[in-house]
Amino acid sequence: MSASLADHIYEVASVILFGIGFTTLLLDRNLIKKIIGMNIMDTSVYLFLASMGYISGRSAPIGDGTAPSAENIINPVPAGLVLTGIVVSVSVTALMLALTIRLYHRYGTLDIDQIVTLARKGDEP
Amino acid sequence: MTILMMVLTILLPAAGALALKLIPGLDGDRKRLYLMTGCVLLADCVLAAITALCGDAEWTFLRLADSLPLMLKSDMLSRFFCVFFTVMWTVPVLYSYRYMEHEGHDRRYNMFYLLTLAALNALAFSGTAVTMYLNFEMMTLLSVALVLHEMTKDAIAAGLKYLIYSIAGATMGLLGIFYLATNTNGAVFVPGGSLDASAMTVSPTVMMIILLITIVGFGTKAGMFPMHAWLPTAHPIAPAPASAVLSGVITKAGVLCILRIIFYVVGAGFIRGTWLQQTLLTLSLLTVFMGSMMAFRTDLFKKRLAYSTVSQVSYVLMGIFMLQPTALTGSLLHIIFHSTIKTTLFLAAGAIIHQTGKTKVSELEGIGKQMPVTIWCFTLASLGLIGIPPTGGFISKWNLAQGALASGTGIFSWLGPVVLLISALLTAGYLLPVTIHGFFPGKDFDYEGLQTCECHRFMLISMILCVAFVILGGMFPGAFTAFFGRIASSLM
Amino acid sequence: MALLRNVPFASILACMVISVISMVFRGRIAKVLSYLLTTVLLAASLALTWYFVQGNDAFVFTMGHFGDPWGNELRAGLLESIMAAAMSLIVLAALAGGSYMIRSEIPDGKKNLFYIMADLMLASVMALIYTNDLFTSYVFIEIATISAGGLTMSRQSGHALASTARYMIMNLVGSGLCLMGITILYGTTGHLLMGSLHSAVQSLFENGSYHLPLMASLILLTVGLSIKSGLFPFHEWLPDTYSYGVTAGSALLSSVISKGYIFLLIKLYTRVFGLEVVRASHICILLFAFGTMGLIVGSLRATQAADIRRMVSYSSIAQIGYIYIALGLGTQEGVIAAVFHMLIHAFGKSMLFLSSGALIQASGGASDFISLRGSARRDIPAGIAFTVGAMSLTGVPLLGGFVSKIYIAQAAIPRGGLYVVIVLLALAASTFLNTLYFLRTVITIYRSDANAEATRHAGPVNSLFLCAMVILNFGLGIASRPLYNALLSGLNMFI
Amino acid sequence: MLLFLNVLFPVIMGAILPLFRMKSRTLRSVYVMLITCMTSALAFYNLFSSSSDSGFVFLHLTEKAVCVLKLDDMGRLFTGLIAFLWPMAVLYSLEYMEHEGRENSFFAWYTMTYGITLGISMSGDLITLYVFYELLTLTTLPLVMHRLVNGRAAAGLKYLYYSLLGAALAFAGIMLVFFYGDSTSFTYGGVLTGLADEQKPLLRFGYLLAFLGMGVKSAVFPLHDWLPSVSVAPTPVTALLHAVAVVKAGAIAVIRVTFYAFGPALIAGTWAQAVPFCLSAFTVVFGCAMAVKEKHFKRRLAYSTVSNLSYIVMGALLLTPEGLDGALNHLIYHALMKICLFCACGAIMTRTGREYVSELHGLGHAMPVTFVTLTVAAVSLVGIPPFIGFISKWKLAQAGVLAGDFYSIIAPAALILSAILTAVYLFIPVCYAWFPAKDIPESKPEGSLDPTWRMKLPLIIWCAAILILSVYSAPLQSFISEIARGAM
Repeated sequence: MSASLADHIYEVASVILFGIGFTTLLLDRNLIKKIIGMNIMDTSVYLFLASMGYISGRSAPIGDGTAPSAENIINPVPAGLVLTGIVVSVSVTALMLALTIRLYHRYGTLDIDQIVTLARKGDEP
Repeated sequence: MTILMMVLTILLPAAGALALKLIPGLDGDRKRLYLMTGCVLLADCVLAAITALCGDAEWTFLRLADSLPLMLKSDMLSRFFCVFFTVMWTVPVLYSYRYMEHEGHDRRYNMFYLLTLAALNALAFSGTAVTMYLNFEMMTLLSVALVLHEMTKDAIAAGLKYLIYSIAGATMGLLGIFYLATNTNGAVFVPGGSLDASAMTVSPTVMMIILLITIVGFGTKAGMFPMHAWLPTAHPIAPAPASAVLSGVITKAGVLCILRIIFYVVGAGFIRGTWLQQTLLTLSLLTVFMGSMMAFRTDLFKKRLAYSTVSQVSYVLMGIFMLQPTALTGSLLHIIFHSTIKTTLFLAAGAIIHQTGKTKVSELEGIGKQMPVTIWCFTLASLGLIGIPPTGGFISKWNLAQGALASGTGIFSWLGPVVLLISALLTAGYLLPVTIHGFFPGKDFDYEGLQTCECHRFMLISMILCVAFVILGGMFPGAFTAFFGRIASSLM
Repeated sequence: MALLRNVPFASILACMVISVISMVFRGRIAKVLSYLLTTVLLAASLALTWYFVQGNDAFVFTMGHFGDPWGNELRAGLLESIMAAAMSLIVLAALAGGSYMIRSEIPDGKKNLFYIMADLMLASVMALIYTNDLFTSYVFIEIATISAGGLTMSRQSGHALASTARYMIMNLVGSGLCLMGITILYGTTGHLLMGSLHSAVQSLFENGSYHLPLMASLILLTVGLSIKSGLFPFHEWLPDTYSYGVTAGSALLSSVISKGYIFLLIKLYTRVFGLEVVRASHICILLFAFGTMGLIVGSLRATQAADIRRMVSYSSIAQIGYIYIALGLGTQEGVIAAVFHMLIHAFGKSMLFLSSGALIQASGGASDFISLRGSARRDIPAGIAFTVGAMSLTGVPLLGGFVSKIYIAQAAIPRGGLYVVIVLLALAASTFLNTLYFLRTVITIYRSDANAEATRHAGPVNSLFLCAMVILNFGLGIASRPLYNALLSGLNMFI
Repeated sequence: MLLFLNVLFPVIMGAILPLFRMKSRTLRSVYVMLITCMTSALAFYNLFSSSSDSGFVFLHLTEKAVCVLKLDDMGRLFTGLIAFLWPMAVLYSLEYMEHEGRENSFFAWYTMTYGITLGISMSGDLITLYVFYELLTLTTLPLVMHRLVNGRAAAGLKYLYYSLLGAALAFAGIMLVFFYGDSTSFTYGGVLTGLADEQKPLLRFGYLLAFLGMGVKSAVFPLHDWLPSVSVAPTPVTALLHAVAVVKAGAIAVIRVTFYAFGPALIAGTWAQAVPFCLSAFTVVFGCAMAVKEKHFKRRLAYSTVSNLSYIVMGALLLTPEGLDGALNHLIYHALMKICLFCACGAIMTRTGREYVSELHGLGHAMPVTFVTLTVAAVSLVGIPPFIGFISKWKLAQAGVLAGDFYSIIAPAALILSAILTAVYLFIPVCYAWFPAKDIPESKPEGSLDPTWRMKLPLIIWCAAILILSVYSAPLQSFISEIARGAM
């Protein structure tokens, strides 16, 4: 069992990280921490992907004119996915941060529940 | 021919009523009004007599549905009742001519008076249970107008009570008709009944329960316990002639319906010796006793008479429920005698109220000195009702007692006569005081204060006629007994 | 015809381009641009639909001409094209029908932001509809989330911002789950393209290996998407978002984006996992149960709502419940019924949001039922639209809702057993509850006036669009057969 | 085709009525009368033209759910009734509505309702029936809430809730028949032939749902409460719709569902028969009892409608041809009597403003025509022979006696009880009206208060119809019994 764990160390780690991030995003009341949690969650997934994509002893598929044979290169798709994912998560983070700043200016707190209650009290319809 | 006479007998009063409605200027002219009514009634008596002489006949005049014929039928019973109704209806007219002076609305009164007679005759001639139900309802609806004639709040309330009770009773009767019509062929009246106990859609027990409901329902009109409560309320409040016919005649309509159901649809055999017969006898005897007791305890004059009606009509019912020819004869006799007697009593009471305005028995000291003839009539009638020979009351009660003893209904065959005796005593107890105090008010009574105020002779005539009939009928009952015996034997 | 093969890609691209260039323009031009865009899109998708109705088979559009297992694909079939057409039509109607609300509700600086976000959202929805590989769908899920957030927050009120925050968070949770699901699926099969995924999943399912990861990914994807489309236990974010955002925005959210997610889910079920697998994993029973509960709970909450827009929002929870009930039957009829009801609800609900907004405007901005009295007499087209929409969702005959009720019932009965009883009773209950809140509101808005001085702001164009949608709803109710048959054949193209 | 026209014509004509914005009352009256009479004429033509036996499909809701108009004998019966009553009801309402106002919208909806009702009576399968059934609710709703005055809005809401609840329940049942039935169109004896035994419980459950659903409009006990409430509506609505059109449509629907869709074979002798039967039997008595308790005359009549409708339902639920026979008889006769009663009541309310039973003292002599008709109708409704009320009651009772099992006890008993109560709640007002008590302080009305001919004529015609049918109704009865025996 331990051996198998050792083999899949990356996967295990990523799943644990995913859990952490997920719970933070879902349960923590502080907006900033939520955002951090979201990033952790995404990153864990990227780790997962990358770890699956990597096969030891092969090289990245960087063509030097001659087409590389499929035996000694790594499937580039996961890497591509990771890159795209990072971009996406960055943009989402940006949006969330902007929103957070706006909310902080308006209500002077980062506690989402407080914010909601304040908004419920309703400064305007 | 017979059919024509039959229809005419029914329609003539109706036509008369229509005439009263249409002919202008009758309101002012009471003489003409009553003259017309009287003539119509006399003519109807003649017609009834002729019909009675004709033979049997039947005529389906309307089919509401295939299973729903409306039929007129003339047989012995119907002829008897037709004559009985018509005659008894004619007698009080003269009386009411005088009596109704202080009541007013004569035209309406006479109209409904005639219409009710039409309904009664139709009832007498009904050939099927449904037709009977129809005419029964009609009779109820029309006679309400007689009850609430005074139009005071109480009168209207009493009228409504009468209406609701009667319709409830009739509808209970209808329940039975539903079942009987399916189990016999359309509940057409045939002497001896046509219910085949072996082939019924419901079990005999259920059928008996339903019959009980039915008979109690029609018994309502006859003031039979437990549906009697309307009678003491409704009869006294009506004007005297009306209450005379109400308790003298219309109660007998209920009796007629019960006769028809028991002897012409179901058949005596189905009921004889069952718990149903015992229940019915119990009810009727209970009513006899209770009626007399209540009458004894009531001081209000007309109400006392009404209670006495409750008791007396149940004599008739008891005779019927004995399911025995002699008893049945007795009942039929008691029908005519009670109705003549009760008419007299009510008319007398009415006369007293009309002349002196006294309504309580306890106020009647010395009334005999004031209105001797009236009180004499009253006294003779009372003797008749108590059943002292040679009055008719004795004849009927004698037959009833004989029948009861011969009926073989176990305990009832002797309990019946006993109750009859007790109630006869009670009757004496609640009727004779009027006479006694009327003639012998006691020595400390100031005879000077009285001035004689005998009522008008027209009113007297009606009473005297009845009393005469009671006495003579009591002396020479042969014809009646024979006739009723024929009817009775044809049914069992 | 070769030209039409570019429509899927072109439409997505066009949306993104337009959204990018609208940034430099001011609100008015951005508005014109997005009108233009949606109209063109509508035309194109209709053309595509026509192309498929001709009997042509579905086709796949590979981007960058990388073959399997690399590259990513778009796929267009009858179902997709119909959805695309419907969605772009709704967007057009929402933008044009709600333009005056956008004018009044959004501060001047931000108007173009709204239109940008609308275009972006259209792009993402198109992508969700057309996509044929999981990763594209993930990317566009995120983009949809962003654009939805933008749409909501472009109304700068505190309510709007707060609800946006909650919305974003819940949706991020959802998309995180989706991503994990996709990753696991990729890890087990090594494919991302739906076509090859399907075969891989089938083989895995048959030889029973990797059963756990397969189920895990299925569940993760389902839960993630149902969170994002506001299924019952995860619906808490929905009412605030829908009722505090821009009116037109909520129309778009409720009837376009959520439908996009659901459509993706359907696509996953049918094209990737296959209905047998879904039925075998008992996830669909879960969906059925949640759908039923959502139906009841949503309706009940709607009856308690004191404000017309909240009421309409809650009712969309109930309607989403309908869709998931149909989906949860896990049969082909069920899926078709779900798609059909998706369309019905999309049209009805967008109309309801728009008309309720108009009614609110017509009663001086107050949205409580007392001040709404007589508003239908003040703004007659909006009144009619609201009435029709309400009746349609209540399921009055001759309107779309009734037909979809029939389809759902007909789909449920063959499943037999408890399914039938539950579905029939649930339908009955929801019909009654819908009457309780929708038709009561209808009567309220026709009552004799409370505040007569308030006047309507809607222009003729808005009313025109409302009336157009009314007619559309009647059309769906009376002549739904062609649409249904089209959906049927489209679904057959799927599998 | 003609059938569809017959349905569509009044709907369209009614819908466009407000567009004219008619100012002059006479013009509108002529218009409405014209439309109504033309529709009735067309209806009568369809009645006797054999071409209408073949169905006419006018709408495909789904591939399987088609809306078809077809006129079988059952439909003929109801169509005839409606087409006979409607024009006179309109004539009546022309005068009545003068003091109500907003006549444009009123007559618009009134005319549209005519079309919808015809649609119900002409519908050839369950879906169509259901469609028109719901439309009927929606078109009558504005009539009930006319001008939204004195609590009509609340009454309307109640009506709406009950009706749509019913529709929702019925939908479930209909869907089941629709799926398992071998054809959707009405066939005497039901379409559920060849049903596996394990499916039967489900279908019976479905029948119960459908019965309750349709039972709402025919005001069966737990779902009856809307009917008395909507009596706040203008009298023409109460008289025509809630004594005849709507409620009878409900009764027709129940009969259709029972005899023509699910079929007696499925439910006979099971709990699916017993439960609805007992409900209706209870309603028969309950309605009367409530009517006796009720002091407001119009509401009293409404309660009496509740009871009498259940006569019909109860008769149908005996599941025997005789039962159906009686039910259909009562359907026709009750329509006549009750519309007569309601319109008389409406006349009293408009002319004297008296609404309570205790206020009717002596009105009989003030408005003779009204009260003669009222009395005739009342006597007939109580079930005094030879009036028609007795005929149907008799047939129902006979059917009950023949039905066997405990039905043969309950049915007649319920009828008898309700007959007694009916006498109580109808004869008392009549007596008050004809025999005013002397010593009641209340002011006696002076002079004749009878309404004008436009209100009198319908009353007289209906009264005459009652009398004529009482003495001669053989053809009608044979026709009905043919329907009941399923002889087509």
